[in-house]
Formats: sequence, C-alpha cells, structure tokens
Amino acid sequence: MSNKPPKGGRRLYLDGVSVVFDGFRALNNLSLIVEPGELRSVIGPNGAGKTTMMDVITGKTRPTAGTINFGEVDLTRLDEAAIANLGIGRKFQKPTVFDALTVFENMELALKAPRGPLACLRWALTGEAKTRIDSTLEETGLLDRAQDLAGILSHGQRQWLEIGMLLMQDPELLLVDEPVAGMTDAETEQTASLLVRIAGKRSVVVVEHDLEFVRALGRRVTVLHEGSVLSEGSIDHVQNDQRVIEVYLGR
Amino acid sequence: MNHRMPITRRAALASFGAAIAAPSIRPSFAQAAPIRVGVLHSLSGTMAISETALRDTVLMMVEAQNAKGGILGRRLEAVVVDPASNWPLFAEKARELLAVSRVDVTFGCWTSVSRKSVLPVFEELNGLLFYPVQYEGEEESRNIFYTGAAPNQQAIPAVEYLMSADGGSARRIALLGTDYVYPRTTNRILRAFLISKGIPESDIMEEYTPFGHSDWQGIVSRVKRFAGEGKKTAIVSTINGDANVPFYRELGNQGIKAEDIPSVAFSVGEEELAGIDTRPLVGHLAAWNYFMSVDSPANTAFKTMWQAYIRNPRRVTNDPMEATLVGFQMWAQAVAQAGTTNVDAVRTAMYGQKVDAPSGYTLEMHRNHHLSKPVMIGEVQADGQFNIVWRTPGPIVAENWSPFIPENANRRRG
Amino acid sequence: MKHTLLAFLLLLAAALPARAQDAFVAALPGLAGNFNAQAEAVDRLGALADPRAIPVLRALADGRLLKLADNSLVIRDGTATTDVLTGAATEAAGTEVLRINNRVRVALRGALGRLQLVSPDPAERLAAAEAVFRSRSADNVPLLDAALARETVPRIRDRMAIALAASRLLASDPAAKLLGVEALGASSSPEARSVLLEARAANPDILPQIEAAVAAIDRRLAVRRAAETFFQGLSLGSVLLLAALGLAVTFGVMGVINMAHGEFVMLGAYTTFIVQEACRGIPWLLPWSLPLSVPAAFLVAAACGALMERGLIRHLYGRPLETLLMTFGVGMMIQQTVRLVFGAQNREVLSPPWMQGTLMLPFDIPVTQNRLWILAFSLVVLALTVAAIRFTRFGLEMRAVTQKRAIAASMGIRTGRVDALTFAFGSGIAGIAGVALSQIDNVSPNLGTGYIIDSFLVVVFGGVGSLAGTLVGAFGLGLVNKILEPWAGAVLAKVFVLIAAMIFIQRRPRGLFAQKGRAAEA
Amino acid sequence: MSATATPLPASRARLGLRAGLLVALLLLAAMPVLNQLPVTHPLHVSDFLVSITGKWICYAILALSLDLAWGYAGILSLGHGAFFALGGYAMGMHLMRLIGPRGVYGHPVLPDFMVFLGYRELPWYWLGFDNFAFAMLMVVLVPGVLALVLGWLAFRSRITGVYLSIITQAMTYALMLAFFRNDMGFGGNNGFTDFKELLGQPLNTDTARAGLFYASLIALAASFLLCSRITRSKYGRVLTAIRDGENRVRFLGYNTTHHKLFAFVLSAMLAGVAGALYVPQVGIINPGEFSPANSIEAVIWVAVGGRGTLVGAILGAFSVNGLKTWLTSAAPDLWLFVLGGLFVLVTLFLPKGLIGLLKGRGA
Repeated sequence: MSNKPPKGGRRLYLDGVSVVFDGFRALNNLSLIVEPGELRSVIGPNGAGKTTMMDVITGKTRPTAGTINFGEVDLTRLDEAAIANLGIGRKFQKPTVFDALTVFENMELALKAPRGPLACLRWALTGEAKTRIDSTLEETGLLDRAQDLAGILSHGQRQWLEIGMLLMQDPELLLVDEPVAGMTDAETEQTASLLVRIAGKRSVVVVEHDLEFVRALGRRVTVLHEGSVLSEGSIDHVQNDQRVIEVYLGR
Repeated sequence: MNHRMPITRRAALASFGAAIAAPSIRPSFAQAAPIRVGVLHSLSGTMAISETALRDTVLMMVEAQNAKGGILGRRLEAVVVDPASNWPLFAEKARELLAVSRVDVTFGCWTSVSRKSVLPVFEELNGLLFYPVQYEGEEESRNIFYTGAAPNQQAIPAVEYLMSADGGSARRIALLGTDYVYPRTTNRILRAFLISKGIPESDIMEEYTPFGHSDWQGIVSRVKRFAGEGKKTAIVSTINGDANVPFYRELGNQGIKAEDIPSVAFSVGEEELAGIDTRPLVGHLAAWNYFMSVDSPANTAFKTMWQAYIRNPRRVTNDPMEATLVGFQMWAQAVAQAGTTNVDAVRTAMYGQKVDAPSGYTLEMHRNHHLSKPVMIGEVQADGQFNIVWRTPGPIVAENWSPFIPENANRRRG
Repeated sequence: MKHTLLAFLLLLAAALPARAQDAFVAALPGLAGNFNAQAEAVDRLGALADPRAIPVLRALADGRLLKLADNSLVIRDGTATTDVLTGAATEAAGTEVLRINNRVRVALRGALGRLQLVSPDPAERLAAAEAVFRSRSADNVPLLDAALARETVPRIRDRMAIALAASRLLASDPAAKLLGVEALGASSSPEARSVLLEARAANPDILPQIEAAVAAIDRRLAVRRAAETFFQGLSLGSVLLLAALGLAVTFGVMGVINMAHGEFVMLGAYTTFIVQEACRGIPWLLPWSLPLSVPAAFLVAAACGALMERGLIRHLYGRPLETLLMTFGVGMMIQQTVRLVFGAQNREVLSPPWMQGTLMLPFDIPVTQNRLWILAFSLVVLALTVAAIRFTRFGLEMRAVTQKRAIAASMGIRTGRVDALTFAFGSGIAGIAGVALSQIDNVSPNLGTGYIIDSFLVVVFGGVGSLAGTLVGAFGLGLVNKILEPWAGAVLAKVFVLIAAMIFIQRRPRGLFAQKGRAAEA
Repeated sequence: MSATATPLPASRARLGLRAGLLVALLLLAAMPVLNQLPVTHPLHVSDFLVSITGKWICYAILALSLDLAWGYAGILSLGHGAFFALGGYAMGMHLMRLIGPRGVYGHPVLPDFMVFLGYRELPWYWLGFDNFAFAMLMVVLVPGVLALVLGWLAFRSRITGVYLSIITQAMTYALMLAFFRNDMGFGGNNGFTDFKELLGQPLNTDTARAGLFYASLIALAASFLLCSRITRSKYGRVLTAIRDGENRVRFLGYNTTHHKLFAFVLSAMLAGVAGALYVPQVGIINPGEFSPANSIEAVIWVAVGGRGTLVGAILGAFSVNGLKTWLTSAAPDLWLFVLGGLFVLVTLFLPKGLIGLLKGRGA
C-alpha cells in the first residue's frame, strides 16, 4: 500500500471478491488494484470471470463477499447509475447503442450533464456542449453520420460510437470489454492507439481475447482463471508463466 | 341446440293473439311511419346471461303485435343495441336510441346501476323506459315505468312466510347478498322489519360477496355455524345471478336441506335454475310475482308463444320476462288509448292501465309508476320448476318508498 | 333383501292391534288436505308404527303419491300405480300429484325416521337415527331405547345415542335430562351443541351443566373449524392451481402471454357439457361422462391452442406485449362464438353421484366430495404435467427448445413443432381445468374471465418457469385468502391477497422459486 | 427545439399529420357551434354526436397518457383505467357534494346513497370535496400518488415488461373489488349518478355541455402540447433510450427509476384529468371503470393508432371508439368479432398501427 494515487485520481481496489450463482463460483476471492492513470489488460479463457468482474465493479451484480472501493467510496453500496456518475464508464462487449436515436442524440445522452428528469426536460444544447460532441465525433470518425439513426450503422461504427459515448461521460476509469471484436486490423490499431492516448489522464481496464491487441497496448496484464488472478505482470512475463500456458495458452 | 317445435311460430302467435286480446286484423300498415321500440339490454359481457332473454321477449312481443296489426295502424319496429354490460355505455346507447333512432318507447336495463345511468338521459330527453326487474325501490322517475317488484312486493312477504308455521317458524335469519345497492337496501329494510317483529340484532347475520363470487365454502359453513345456535334459522338470499349456481352447489354439497335451513331467494328464477341440478335443492324457496308453473290461460299462452318463438320446447319463462310482457301490453294499450305515441300522452294513459297477466291476476299501473303485483312463494322442484306454496290473495300495491327506511319521511316530493 | 323386508313388514303388521289399522285408514285422507292437514296426518301415521305407512310416506316425500278424482290415494311406481289401501293396480287417469311444503317435509322426516328405526337395512337405520335426532320429541325415548338395545353397528349406535340424549332433554324427568346433557356434551357434533343451546331456555335449573357441556363441545369444534378452514384454503388453492397450471406452461415455460387462457378453460367446461349431452342417450354411460370429458376437453383446448400458436402467436415471438393484446382479441372472439352457439345462459353440468354430498374425515371433519375430488384431481394433473416435462421425449425437446433454441434446432429438433405442441399442451391443461370448474362454477361464456388475473398472479408469485412455485403459490394464496375471509369478508380478503401478492412480487420480482444465475437474467 | 432536431425520413408525412391534426381540432371545435344550427340545416350536428365526441376526446387524453408511458418509456400499464377512474371518482365526489339538499332525501350534506345506506355523517375522506379547487387538486393528486407509490416499488425492484403489466392489472382489479364494496363509502356498484351542476351551471343544458366539450378539447390540446414538448426534449430521448435498453441507460449514469417514475406519475395525472372530464359528460362513474378489460381496451386504442406517436394515440382512441359505437348498434351480436379481429389484425400486420399505414403512404 505504498503507492499513493496521483492528485485527483482514485484507485480501484478489489479485495477478496467472490460471486456465487447457484453454487457456481463466477468470481473466487479475486483481488485486483488498478492505479490512477494505469492501462490494465485483463485476459483469460472463457468463463474465467472477466465479464462478471466488470459487472461487480459497475454495480450490475452484487458480490457475495469482498470489498470493492473506488478511492474512498464503497462501490458495493451503489447502483449502476451512481457508479457511472462517480466516474466509472463501461463499454459492453456487444455494442449497445440506442437504435431509435441518431448518432448525435446518442452522444448527447452520454454527455456529462445533470442527469435528473427535470434537468433533462429543461436541457438545451449550448455551443460548448455541441463543440464537445462534434470534436468527439470527429475523433471517432462519425461526424458525417451525426444525423443518421444509430440503428443503421455498421458494426465497427457502432463500436466507435460506443467508445465515443464512453468518452462523453468524461470518466475517471474506463472499463472496456472486448473493444476490437469484429474490427478490421486497421481499426484495431486505431483503437489501441486511442486507448493508449486516453490512459494517463484516466485509468483504463481492457478485457480482451486478442493477445496481439494486448501486446499492442503493451502494459501490465492480469490473467484470470476460474474467478481469481492466475498471474500478473508484463505480457512477456505472463506468456512465460507455466500455469498460464497450461490453462490458456498451452491449448 | 335448437329443438324443432311441432307448432309453428305463426300458429303460436295467432293462438296467443286469440288468447290475450283483440281479434286479429290483417295488417295493412298504410303509409304511416313505424312505431320504434328501443331494446336496451346487454347482449355481451356479464349481464348477457340474464338480459338476452329479455331482448328476445321484446322482439317476440313486437312480432306478435305486428301480427295483430300493429298499433294505431302503424307497424312496430324494434331497434336493438348492445350496451355490453358497461354502465356508461348504457347512457350513451340510451341517448342514441332517443336522439338518433328517435324511439317512441324503450324496454331495457336489468341492474339498478344501468337504470341509474340512463335515468338522467331519459329525463332530459323526455323518453319512456320500461324497467322489468325487481329492485330496491327508493326511486320514482316520471320517465320510467317499473314493472318489477318493489321490496314490499317480494322481500317482506317472503320473510313473513319464513317466520310463519308453514315456512318453518324461522327465528334467526342469515341475510346473504351480492355487495351492491339492491341487496344492501333490501337487507336494510328487512333488518328493520325483523326488528319490528321482535327478532334481536344478534339473531341476524348479514354477509356480502362480490359479483360472480364462486367460492362459497367459507360462507356456507359460517351459515351452518350460525344456524347451530339453537334457533330455527333461514337464509334470505339476495345473491345476484351468476353467483347463485356455485352457491346452491355448495349448499347441496354441504348437505343443507330445506328442512333444516330453508333459503328464500329474490334473484333466482327458472333461468338461473336451468344451470343447476336441482335435486338436492328441493324445498328451497324463491319469492317472485310470477312463476312459470302458474296455472292460468294467459300463462299457457305466454309459454306456448315463447317456446315457439325461441324454437326450443324446453326454454323456460321467468318473472322479469313476464314483467317485460306486462309492460309491453300496458304500453300498447296506453298508446291505443291515447291515440298517439307522444310520451306525455302515453304516460297519462298508462295510469290505471290494467292487464290480465300470466301470473293469473289483473295488474294495474299506479300513479307511482309501479305495478300492483301478487306475491308468490315457490319451492324448488326436482325438475327445475317452482311449486307455488303460498301466494297473496290479490295484488299488492308497491311501496317504492319503504316505510322501513326512516329517511323516507324527509323525502322531497315531486 | 326384498324378501326379508317383506317378511319383516308382515311380522310387524301381525303384531299390531286392529285398532291401529283403523287409525291408519283414518289418517290417510289428511294427506290430501292442505299443508296443515298433511303435516298432522303425517305425524299421526308416524306415531302408529304401522308398516303400511312407510311406502305411503315415502311416496308423498318423492312426489309419487297421487289423488284420484274420487279422493282415493294411489302410489305411482314407474308407470304402474297401486291403490294405497287395497294394493291393487289402478288407472292413473284424472290424478293429481300431492304437493308438499317444508313443514310437511319436516314432519315426514320425523315420521319416516320413527318407522324405520328398526328397519333391517343399516343405511335406513342410520338415516332414521339422524331424522329422529332432528325431529326430537320426548315420545321417541322408548322407541330409541328399544332400537339402541338391538343395534349392533357402532356408527348407528352413536347416532342413536345422540338422538336418544336429545330426546331425553325434552323429557319431563330431570334425571333423564341430565343424562341427555351428559351424553350430548360427550359428542363433538354442532347439532348436539345446537340442541343444548336450544334447551337452555326451557331448563334454567340445569343451566350450569348445559353450559359445561356446550363448552366441552366448543373445544372440540375449534380444532375442527381450523381443519375446515385449512381444507377450504386447500380447495381454493386447488382451483387456482388448475387454472394456473396451463399458464405455468405457456407463460412460464414459453413466455407467451395468453389472455385467452381463460377462454380455453371455458371451452373445457363446454366440452364437458357436450360430452354429457352425448352420453344422455346411453344411460349407463352418463355417470362416466365426467371422466370421459377430461381427455375430450384436453383435446379440444389443445387443438385450439395449436391452431392459435401456428396461425397467430408464432408470428409474434419476442414481442410479448403484442401477444398479450392479440390474444385478448382472440379471447373476445372465442367468448362471443360460444355465446352465439350455446346462448348466454348457464349450461347445466351434472355432478356424478360420487361427487355429491359431504364426506366425514376422521375427527368428524366434514369435506365436500366435489372439492375433495378436485383437490385430488389438481394434484394428479400437476404430477402428470411434471412427468410429461421431466420424463418424456417431448418434455426433453421442449426444455431444450426453450433454453437454447438455436442449438436445439441444430440438433435436429423441429422447434416449430415443439412450440406448437408445448402451447397445445398448456392449453390442453387449461381445458382440463374447465372440466373441474364445471363442477363448482357456472358453465357460461364468462367462465374464464374470472380466473385469468388470479392465474397470472399465481404463476408470477410462485416464480415463472417453476411448477413447484405454481403449486406453492396457488395453495399459499388460497390458504391466506380463506384464513383472512372470516374477519375481513370475502371481498376485502381477496383485495388483501392481491395487494400482498403485489408487494411480494415487488420484493422478490422473480417469485418464490426464483430461477437464479445468468440464464435467468437473459 | 435544438440544433439536432431530427430530420426523419418520414418527416413530410409527419408534417402532413400535424396539419391534419390541426384541421381535426378545428373541426372538433366547430361541433358545438354547428349543434346550434336548426335541425334541418345540412351542417347541423346532433346532440348525440356532440356528447359522444366529448366522451371520445376524454378517451383520447387517456390514450395520450398511456402512450407517454408505453410508447415512449416502455411501461405497459394494464391499469391505466384505474388512474382514469380515480380522477373520475374525485370529480364525481365533487359533483355529489354539489347536489347538496337537492337529493331525493333532502339531506343537506350526505349524498342520497349514503342516506339510504344509513350513514350518519360524511366520511372524513369526503371532506373538502365541495371545494372545486380542492377537488381538481385531488383529480391529479390521487392518481399521481398511487402511481408514485406503485411505480417506486416496481421500478426500484426493476420489475419491467410483462411483470409490470401483470402487477398494474392486479392493482386495477384490486381497486375494482374494493370500490365495489358498499362499505368503502363510494356508492358501491351504483357509483355516482344524477349529478346536478358544475361551477354553478346546471349540467343538462347546452351551455354546460358545450363548456365541458371545450374544456375537454383544450385539455386534449394542452396534453398533446405537453407530451410533444416532453417527447422532443432530451428527457424524451432518455425515455426512448430506457424503453430500448434500460440497463445501458443506467451505465450512462441515469437513475432510470426516477425517470420512469416521473413519466409514469405524469401519465397517471393526465389519465386522472381525462377521467375527471369524462364523468360529468357521461353522467356516471362506477367501479366498472376499474375493470381490467377497460384498461386493456385503452392499450388497444394506442396499439391500433400507433404506439410511440402522439397523433397515433389520438387517432386510435377516436377510430376504435367510433367503430365500437357504430357496431354496438349496427351489429349487436357481431361487434365483438369485428373488434377482436381488428386487434388481431393490427398486432399481426400493422405493428406501427394506423399511423404507420398513413406514414407509409405519405413517404
């Protein structure tokens, strides 16, 4: 516990977290620390508990046991919306954008602003907000599609829209679940550089299958297996870990 | 399901015409516009079970009247609508009948609430409604003629009978009813009546159930327990239509025989019994102003005509049907007498109108818009008919404002 | 049997003095008089102990006693008529059936009871003991004493003893009265309690003993009352279970909201009616029409269900709310069709003899036969449903399709067929429920409407997709309803149950038997 | 509204619909005037048509409110009839109090049904209803509070979709049973009838009828504008987003419970207003209004018209009710087939309702 967080940033701290569904342990005494500004990759075979880990951090699933703190705040006591407002954003594995709304409206919805019903009712788009949305659209390459319904976007574009929405929330910690699934090589490269750019200002946790992509990110890697940490370190370190090779790489 | 009749409809109608009234004139129906008769009975929804038979009764009467040459040389034309057991729809349909179809008279309604719903419409548009069902009284609209019984023409004589030696000398009464105004008011009147006869409050049980109640186990066993307190007990039932079948089934299955705890019902007639195996119920009672088993020429004609019209020799008649028929005949006479269908003229002509009813009595329409009616007590028979065990010597005048409701003293007149 | 009876009657007749026989003849004309005269005549005949009175009184009770034009009385037996006095066959022309009322019926029961106390038929003796008990009179004491001395069947002895005790209470001898109070106090019948309470006014001198006896009965009755309430709750629960079971399949397993479910129940009830009418032509089959209706109702409702699934519902999979609206429309049409075909009136479905009346369980707990049968029936239907889902090929395919449709399809299961069969199966169960409901409710086009909301609530309350949940949910709601009913009234009890169920569902949205895990969240 | 006002593909059709709606509103507004023309005049509108149109306008408000909850927020309430009925009861209580000593029994305070059921004094929950402002407050407050409590419990527990529908249905069913009880002090099955006056105006006059008609029409227009303002704001987009992916909206940091609750309560209040305007026009309110079938019917109006579009809801209310009025007289034995068949056909072939059909043609 010697690492003090840098000013303003908060540390994600999971200790002894377990989740049990009907006797099946999805997470088993999982402990994990993500420092402010860190970019962390999480890998692991199917059923290792990667998505469940995301779920317990974002409040979708309540842990059966264990502590989850974000800075000083106990996340296990909050619901999804409160956790999101705390500055933890999440991108889902399957892109879930709102098909009945336009790309711009999707972004507007995600834009950091008061979230109450009355505030939304009174909401008027100011120049500043529009500039922010436009610049993020630019960054994600969706500017020319701003007025199209999200429902008619291609798969890759939907992934980008989702990442764009994540950025609009201006989160302190981003949880990104398989961001490059279904992307072309070029898109994958772009995504990697985007995530590297983001990290530093914010903490990022990337869950991914694609080892090449993880290697491209080039930061600390955590390997999950059967709901707990199997190995942790650089990509080379974990790739040479005998246990990791057995359960994951060796197959 | 229809059973073909050996008698044809036409023959039956002709015989009815001969039995009931004037000699038959060949209908010519000159150019005169037809007289329009509105029929405002639910053909769908919960009340269809009771009201469809009344629709058919009116249609039969219209057909019979036309076979006799109509009224004032004009043909009768029925306008049927379906208010679908929906009370605001009753009001809407009433307005439609009066304002759009411009009917000269309407026969309709079963429940009190449907009548209450259309009453302001009939008063506003000065229409004429014939209401054929027994009800709680406490009403007297100049636009409605009530041809069913008021409480004193049904409930009170029935309870008097239960308390008599012939009825089993009951000294403890369970008042069971469906929770709506007719049972509530009737039971309030009966309670006051019983107390005036020296029955203490503790010997009266009152219990209400929702419409269409089907689980009577608890209540019937409570009645059994109530009856087990050492005094002769009887049930007075104001249970509404649909709930009666499960109620009587439970009564039969729990072995409550009429000899032990007789029950008298005010809403159970031949139609309701048609859905029940009556063998375990022999001896239970109903109070009405007419039973199908009445032996009178008018009734024989009525039954023949009905079964021919409906093409089913087993179809039953009941009290509200008879009330509809009486109302129709009186209205026809009143129109003939007034020489017009104008509502005000017909209303005046209605007072004092007399009809030899199928009940075997001559009924008269009084100025209180209610009929004088005989009261009869019938015992359920194994064949689903009633055996009349008691009847008043003559028709009784309706007390639509019951003397047992003290507030009636303050009532505003007119 | 007939011979012994005849011999016994002759014996009894021979033992009587001639005077009594004249009294028999003298009492007869009263039977043709008004109700008052009838009751008196019946009483006199009952007191005579003349065996010839038995067939006459029975005929009067059954409406088979006729009066000829010349005022002589004849008994009708089938098509034959015999003269009461001479026993000769007569012409039935110009006859009038003698009608009776309740007062005469009460008299008849007493009279027949007295006459039959010594009958060779145990069933008759039991009925007689019951009748004599109900029409108690001090005159019955010697009669009962004699009968009791001869009686060997314990059950009849018990009833006779209570009847004797009740009659003793009316005797003038104080010692006999106390004996009666004691005997009645030892019983646990509500009728005995009623007799004791009635005797209070006439016997102020032995009031404490009477009160003590009543209290003793009350203690035993309290237990019985609780058992009765419990049974009533179970019975209501069984009705809910039957109504909800089909829904537990179509809604619980398939996720289809079928608002026409109640109409399938109603179709089952009408099928029962049709089967019964078809059986009318074959008298020996009539008592079996109800069991025959079960498969018929299943097939009819299942066929309608399959038709509806293939024709309409399958186009709306994945759109449960649209399905809800569409099936509501279908329900309206089914209801109106039935109304036009069968008429709006109730149809009469008879109860077979084995479903009528009350059965006494041990400890004198009365349960009505029809409800007991329905309770048992509901459990059998549940067991069969579980078995069909667990142990048959169809059940296996059904579970496979509902859990992972694509994989099931890739394994060669024809998912469309399985969907249709599953829906037909659930609808068929609704039809079976209709057979049972025809025994306790109206067979009318509106039959189903009353059950639909309760059924959905039971399924959701119990936990969607869990038949065990449906079972517990149905019986739980039934019991709570019946426990609340005595103090809240029937309406409020139901309102409370609805509110409680709503609150419960809000606390545990997945119901009592929740399916847990990630699969349930999908 | 905003720079991003969405130019949808079918916007020309939408514009056409708006224009059509305006024309329809003007035509409706002209009805009571045309009613004053002599009966023989070709443009005369009958009393019956005016009164029945007034009723349909109230239904249209109910349909709008339901569409806000269902079409936009995805809350399929099968108990909206309950809010409608509660608003109606609040108005009914006011009208009953206004009868005063003109009742049959001449009691200065108690309504007739209380007199003959033997009430000695007014139950506490009837106090204040003689005051128009208080009664109008209750018209929106009672449905609003019920929606708040029910919605809070349900949305907090994340009860959605079919489960929510069943719970709302159970709610209206429970209320129906409760209001049927005479001991509740709401007149039991008979409910309230025989109203005399409102705001000093006798109810059975042409003036009162026209007044109520215009009040309903204004309420409809106001509701439409309100709903349209809501659905076109960012809040409206949040609702749409919740309808299509409530979980996702939560991860964006929106407390969806609050958002849904806001819409549900507002919707219930609108339904209450509709009920309050309905009662004096039909002259009766009784527990039958709580019957689950009524609520389902209202949902069907919206489905037939086209859920998720405000014009569709209004169109549905008018067309289904018009059809029903016509058929219950023209084909009393068969109207259930036609209506039931219509529901089946619409759900199968017109998932976007009549409005989808019109838009499809316009595009």
